[in-house]
Amino acid sequence: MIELLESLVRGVGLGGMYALIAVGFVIIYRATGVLNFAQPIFMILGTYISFTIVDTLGLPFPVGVAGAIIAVAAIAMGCERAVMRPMVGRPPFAAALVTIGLFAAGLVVTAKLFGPSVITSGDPWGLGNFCIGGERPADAVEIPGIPLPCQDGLAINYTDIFKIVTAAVVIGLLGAWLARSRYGLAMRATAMDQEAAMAQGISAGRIFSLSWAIAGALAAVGGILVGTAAGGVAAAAALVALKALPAIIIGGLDSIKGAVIGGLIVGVAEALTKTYQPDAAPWLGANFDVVMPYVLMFVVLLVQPYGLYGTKEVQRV
Amino acid sequence: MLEIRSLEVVYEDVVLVCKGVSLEVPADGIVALLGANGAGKTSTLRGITGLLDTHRGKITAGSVSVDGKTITGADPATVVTSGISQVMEGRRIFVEFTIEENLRVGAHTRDRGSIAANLDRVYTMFPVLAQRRGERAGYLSGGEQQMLAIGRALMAEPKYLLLDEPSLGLAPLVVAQIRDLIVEINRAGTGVLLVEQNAAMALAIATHGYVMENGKVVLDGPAEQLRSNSDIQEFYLGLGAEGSASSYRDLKHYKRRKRWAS
Amino acid sequence: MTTVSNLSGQTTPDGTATQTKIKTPRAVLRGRPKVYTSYAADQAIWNTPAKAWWTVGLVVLAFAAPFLIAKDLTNLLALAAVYAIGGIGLNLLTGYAGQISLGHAFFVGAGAYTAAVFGGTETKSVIGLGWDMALWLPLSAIVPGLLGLIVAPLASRVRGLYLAMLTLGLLMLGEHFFNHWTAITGGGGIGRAPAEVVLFGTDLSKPFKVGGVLINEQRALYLVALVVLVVLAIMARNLARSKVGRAFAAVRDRDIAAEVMGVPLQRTKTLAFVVSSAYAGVAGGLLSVVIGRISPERWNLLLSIDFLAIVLIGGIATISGSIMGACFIVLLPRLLEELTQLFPSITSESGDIAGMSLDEIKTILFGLLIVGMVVLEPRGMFGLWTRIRNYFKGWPFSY
Amino acid sequence: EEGGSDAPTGASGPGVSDEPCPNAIDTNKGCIYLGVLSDLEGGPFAVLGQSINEAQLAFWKQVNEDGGIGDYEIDIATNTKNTSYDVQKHAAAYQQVEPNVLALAMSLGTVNTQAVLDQMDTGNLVAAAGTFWSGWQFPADDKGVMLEAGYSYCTEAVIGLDWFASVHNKPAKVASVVYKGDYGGDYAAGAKKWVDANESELVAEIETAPNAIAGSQDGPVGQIIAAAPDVVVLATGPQEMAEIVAKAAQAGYKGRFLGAGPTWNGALLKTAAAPALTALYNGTAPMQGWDGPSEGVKAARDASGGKEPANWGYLAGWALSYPIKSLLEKANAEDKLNRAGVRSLVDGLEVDYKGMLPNSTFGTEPDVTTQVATIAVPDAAAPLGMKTVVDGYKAPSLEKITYTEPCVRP
Amino acid sequence: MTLQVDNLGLRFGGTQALSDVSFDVADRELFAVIGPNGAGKTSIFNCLSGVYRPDHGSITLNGDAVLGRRPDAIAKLGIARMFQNIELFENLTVMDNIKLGRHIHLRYNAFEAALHIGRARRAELAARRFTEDLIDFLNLAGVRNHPVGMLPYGIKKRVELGRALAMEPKLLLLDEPVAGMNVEETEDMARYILDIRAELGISMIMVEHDMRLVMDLADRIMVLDFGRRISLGTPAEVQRDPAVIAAYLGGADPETAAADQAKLEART
Ligand SMILES: Nc1ncnc2c1ncn2[C@@H]1O[C@H](COP(=O)(O)OP(=O)(O)OP(=O)(O)O)[C@@H](O)[C@H]1O
Ligand SMILES: Nc1ncnc2c1ncn2[C@@H]1O[C@H](COP(=O)(O)OP(=O)(O)OP(=O)(O)O)[C@@H](O)[C@H]1O
Ligand SMILES: [Mg+2]
Ligand SMILES: [Mg+2]
Repeated sequence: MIELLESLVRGVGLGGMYALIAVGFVIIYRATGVLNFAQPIFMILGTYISFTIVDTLGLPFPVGVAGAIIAVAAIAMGCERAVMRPMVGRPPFAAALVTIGLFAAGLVVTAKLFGPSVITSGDPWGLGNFCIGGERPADAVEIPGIPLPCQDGLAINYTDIFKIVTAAVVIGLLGAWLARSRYGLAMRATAMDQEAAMAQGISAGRIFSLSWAIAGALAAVGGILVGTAAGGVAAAAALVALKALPAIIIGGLDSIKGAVIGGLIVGVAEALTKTYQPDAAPWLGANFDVVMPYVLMFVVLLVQPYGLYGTKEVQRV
Repeated sequence: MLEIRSLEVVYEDVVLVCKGVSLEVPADGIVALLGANGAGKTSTLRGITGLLDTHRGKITAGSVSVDGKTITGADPATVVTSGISQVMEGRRIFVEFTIEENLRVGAHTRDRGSIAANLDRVYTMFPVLAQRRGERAGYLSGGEQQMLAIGRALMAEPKYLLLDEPSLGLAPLVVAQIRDLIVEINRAGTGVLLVEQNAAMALAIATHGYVMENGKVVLDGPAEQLRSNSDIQEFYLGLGAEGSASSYRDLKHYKRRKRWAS
Repeated sequence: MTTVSNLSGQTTPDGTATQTKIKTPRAVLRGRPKVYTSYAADQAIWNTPAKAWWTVGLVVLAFAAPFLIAKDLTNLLALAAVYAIGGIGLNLLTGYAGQISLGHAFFVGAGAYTAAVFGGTETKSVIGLGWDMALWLPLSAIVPGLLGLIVAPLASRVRGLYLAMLTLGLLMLGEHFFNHWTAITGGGGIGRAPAEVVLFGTDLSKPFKVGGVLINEQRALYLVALVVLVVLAIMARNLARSKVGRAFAAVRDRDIAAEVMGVPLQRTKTLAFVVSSAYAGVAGGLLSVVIGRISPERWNLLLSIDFLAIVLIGGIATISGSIMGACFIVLLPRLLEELTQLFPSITSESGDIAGMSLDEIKTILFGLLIVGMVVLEPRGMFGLWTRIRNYFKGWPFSY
Repeated sequence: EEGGSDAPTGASGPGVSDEPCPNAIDTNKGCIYLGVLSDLEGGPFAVLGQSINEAQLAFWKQVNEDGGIGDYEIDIATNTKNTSYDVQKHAAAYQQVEPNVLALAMSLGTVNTQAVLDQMDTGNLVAAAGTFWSGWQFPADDKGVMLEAGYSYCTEAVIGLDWFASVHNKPAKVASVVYKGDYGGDYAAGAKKWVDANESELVAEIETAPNAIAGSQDGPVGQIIAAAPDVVVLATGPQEMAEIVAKAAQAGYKGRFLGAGPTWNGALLKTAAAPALTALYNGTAPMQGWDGPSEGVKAARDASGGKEPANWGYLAGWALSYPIKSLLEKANAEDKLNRAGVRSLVDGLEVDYKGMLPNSTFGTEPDVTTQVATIAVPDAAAPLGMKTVVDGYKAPSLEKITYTEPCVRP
Repeated sequence: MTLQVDNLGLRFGGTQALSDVSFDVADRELFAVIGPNGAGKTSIFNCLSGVYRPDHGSITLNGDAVLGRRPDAIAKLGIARMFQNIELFENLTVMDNIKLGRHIHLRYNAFEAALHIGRARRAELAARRFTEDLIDFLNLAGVRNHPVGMLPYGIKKRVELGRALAMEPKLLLLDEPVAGMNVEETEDMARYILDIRAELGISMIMVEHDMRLVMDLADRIMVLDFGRRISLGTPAEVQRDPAVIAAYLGGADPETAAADQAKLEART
């Protein structure tokens, strides 16, 4: 039971992180019709910038978070302006390929930034946790900096709480804003029919910049969450962002709600698979948790070809 | 006054489709723009509204101004804010949006306060839309989509409304309605530029008319004058020399074509 | 029922297309006049002498190449040929039939392992039947083709980017599968030896002579790949201009209308998947022997992306474009390398420029060139080629 | 082009030139070109590969400054190719450098190297092995062209566990957490050999994947807690190792951890896992650490100008260069500076590692009893974050195990 | 050829697109369907061509059940169609678009296609000949090799007609063939429609809002309103039907429909 609850908390934390990145993908998709494969780069840049501000410059963690968000949003906007704008109106997979090119070049640059070292985003919680319903054994040998185990209780890491709260707040605020402001509608309109949107007085360029900036900011937050890993992260951790791909398909490519739910499903499924599959179904092979989200994605697509909340394409002759 | 002076439009740097088009839409007038398919009517509208970019087109000469303010080559958002709305050729509604969302997008440049009133106005104009406001626009019938497109343009409360073939695909009754609607919109203080294949309808309500051929305005004048022009009667109104239509069943197997500019 | 031809005599005397002004595209204006004596001549692949000459010239050059260049370049050309085969396969699926696939690498891998199982040598840990290349090469098309057949029903349910992600899932599952099915793949991080290259009893890995010309392994593999490429390219081209190709395009552009015109949707998409997977399989079988060793990590997303890049850079829905695209993707890194070496001034001892090594600069440049190609020339290299060709319209070869 | 059976004499053939090297110190000398095929950018081992490469550049610069080899200086820069740890790129790069080099100063990656092994065999091209795969120790598997240094990941696990048994209690329950493949597979197989020889039990054989793929190491942590081994041997990447150690400690795991060479990264001591690592982790390495007392390590330190390298790869790159150097010296002495000649001398080649690791002789079946490891413990104050605990630790269990074929093999 | 449609019913969520619509089309008949926007005209076509599955009812063509077949099977039965909003394959040339209409008549498999031998070669040549005849017939020779995407509207419509004719259908469905066309182009289209019937004997169902065209050409007219059949008869009968005038022609509202009505009356 405790094992299950702990897995669930971890899974929800992970899911929140995936949801943030997934929403980033969805925002860009909804506004421009492009699946942005450069999202991983923005994410890991978030980790790096936060690390630099907190660890190298010695500033407080919230400053690191804010700095990372602003910087990555700006970088994302720059990328959009420089290479994505000319791709307007071209087939979606051509645009996707361009983002893949960005991704490839970005990987080299970030690998260079990281150098040989391993970094964290500078979060103040480390391995700290709290204990629900159990107690810390009195006789245990303590390793300074590592909390004592929580016997017969539920140990919950502060970083997991941080992940869950951050994801909820950020996505909640964003969702509310999109629902209330005319930009939410304008973004989707632009993706659906750019020329028609422009004819309504929507400035397509501004919408593109805005969506990339938002996605960049979300990725940066995701990167900060990724960077709370106990053992730190290297540049290759950027690839974690790709785990959001099955999430957005499960949820439906153009649905923010779907991205959140898809992210949570993927996070929880991954955590549970990690916990139970090695014993319950070892014949599926080690590391089955890596493909579990994709298996779920297949199942969802079998039933719902547009994901759980995706908009079915209107086909009418 | 919406004023277009010697407008030249070129696509892909080579295809010259508007060869110095000049026309004027008075703030209180309805102006009809007639012409065969491919004459350059839509391109002229695009030149006004700044939508040439997406078609790899450019204005190479001429000017567009609205109430004295030059908007030549301005981006579409600026054009809409300066009071010009367009009902695009082919309707171009947002198929995946609901009807109401479509209308809301039309009000993008308006502040929130005015939306409710404008929605009401459109819904009274087109009760079908009100009835189905929550449904996806893509499933509307062709004619219903046309109504939505007009409604959407009106949401921006334009001073000048450009209509590109609004009667396309509409039932006669609705065409008549739209025709009245245009008159009504015009009376309420909006200048209208009406591009139409249905010349009978357009000339019935227009104050002034232009005829385009091959990228040039080849004929223009007050509407009643055009209505009585024998060429217009034959080639745009489908009336024989005697002023009455002959049956399609009696068509000759050869054609005679009128070309003003050649 | 009377045929329409009866009607053609009754068209109006002046009934030409002057009714509305149609801009003839530059390409057509500048192209050669199209005068053919028969529809058969017009419908031929090489419907102008210039085209035929170009093709013959290129093919001759391609066959002569390995005897003119160093063996590492021969090896690179072999890779290009193999990638071209895979690229053509993906172009049929994605370019012609409009089904975006990120799973192409999976089928390439499946082809590689089919080849390895039928044509490889058995060891303690992996299966190998040691058959002749004349057997395993066709099998490396058939098995992945069948896999495509199995996948198609699910794949044809979803559209666009959903399909892209579905095929990505297929790739991930495939990788997992490859990683763990040790008897066939050798397992992750270890891999296995590919098929033996014994063609009709001749071991191509050992040098041999044909009429005094030395054929070493590189040359042999390249020539085999080239022959397979030429055959498969012609077949693809034929397919593309047949009812199958039109059906692909119809499904891509408007599937409902296509169905109403009598194109069976499911069957057409399935066919596209099967053909594309079979091409991928052949590419995989050949790729494995050109590389010399295969491990499950090889068949990953990056390989799929390479193929997508080939399709886009070469030009959507052109066969010759895919070949050009493959050359671009495979040969460009080497070309960049040679170019950087032309400027010894920037090749400092440590090889660093602005903190970047030459390799890093090369990778970034490569990425940017791909982006540049896609951004600047929507029709890909084929489009570029058409422009160049039209530019030289008055050249002696054309009439 | 193809080598004969009886090695010809004379300095000739590919990679040997009478012209001076591009950056020659003594322009009167000729040049021997060696190739490098390594992951210098873009691959999973780029960080390690770059360090190895730096060390090798420094090593051969030192050799050249010391007068080169006979009438030749050595150049490895001209024929250095990045392979991004990709088989296809490795194979292509091999074709490219092959005509220009006498031997390869580095061929990184087991699978990569195996892709071209047949060609190396027919072309008589000898290479320094950039992996510690057990197969390179068996002539039947490396065709006698690979020069490996020290031991394999397989024996590393055995040595580590023996050391563990000697300082702590002999573990009754052992678990392994490894990546799939030559590295992890070898290491896990070594652990298995050790428990078999010591009547203890391998309670969990856990296979994991890098965080970039797996997201986190919660799976292995859970399995470790459930199996409660006395010691866990790890062959993963650094972040993964640190996460496992820290999270296991946090969950109340009471045992200890032993990690293979590539699991360490000094920067880990700046992460939240640091206290757990310091308390519970020991690392093994085939050669002395940066703080090692030997002449070899001292030379490496001198060559780097006292600058601490990025990681353990630097030492590996340095040590791995000795066999090639010895081979070239021997070939020069016997006037066989050509490919076939060089290859013919591998059998029986004795290599002096200047104390970095025990001297060894090539060509024979491996004598595992002579294989030793350096055991170290995390220490933020020590170079590379690792302080040596024992140098040249000899493992008694190695005498009890059979080691007649590669521990993992395709 | 006879088409028999009985009690067709079709519902989308809250919209009853068709309710109990029955009609039949005789051999060589030019049957027109008119009605206000959203009345269900296109929906009938969609049911006939298998794009929609009606909730109930039956459709038979020469006694063969049409319902329950997939669109491609229906195409083989001999029903071809033009679409209300042009549905051409934008990236193909005019010729290839028309050739695609031959799809059901080309009998060779993918393998033969790849080798371009035997049946495949012969069939392709025959298709080309057929296509060229149609291109002549429809005056499309000048744009034969143009991708249809950039052609003007009127020409696109003609290409669509050509594509449908290439199927050698028994029944041709025309959905607003002259919408958006000027008088001149409408005349052309009318001429083609008459020729198709006269020369090829193909039965046609035409949906159109151009009353002049409908009244002039149609043998019989069915009028729909809100998915219901409100009238069926000859043009003259339908025009006099008060229900039709009220719902569609607009006679009930003399002020708004005056002009159209005047025009119509002038000719009857
Ligand atoms: N994006 C484009 N690129 C090249 N040529 C174009 C483009 N758009 C339109 N044209 C050409 O410009 C000419 C005028 O087109 P336009 O759409 O303005 O005509 P129109 O008078 O509105 O015709 P219609 O009645 O069919 O709407 C046509 O010949 C058309 O083929
Ligand atoms: N796929 C669909 N989903 C939902 N509603 C639909 C769908 N197709 C048609 N409808 C609805 O069914 C009704 C009939 O539509 P249909 O297209 O048949 O009208 P129509 O008579 O052709 O009108 P028009 O003359 O305007 O083209 C409309 O109200 C339309 O909104
Ligand atoms: Mg127009
Ligand atoms: Mg309709």
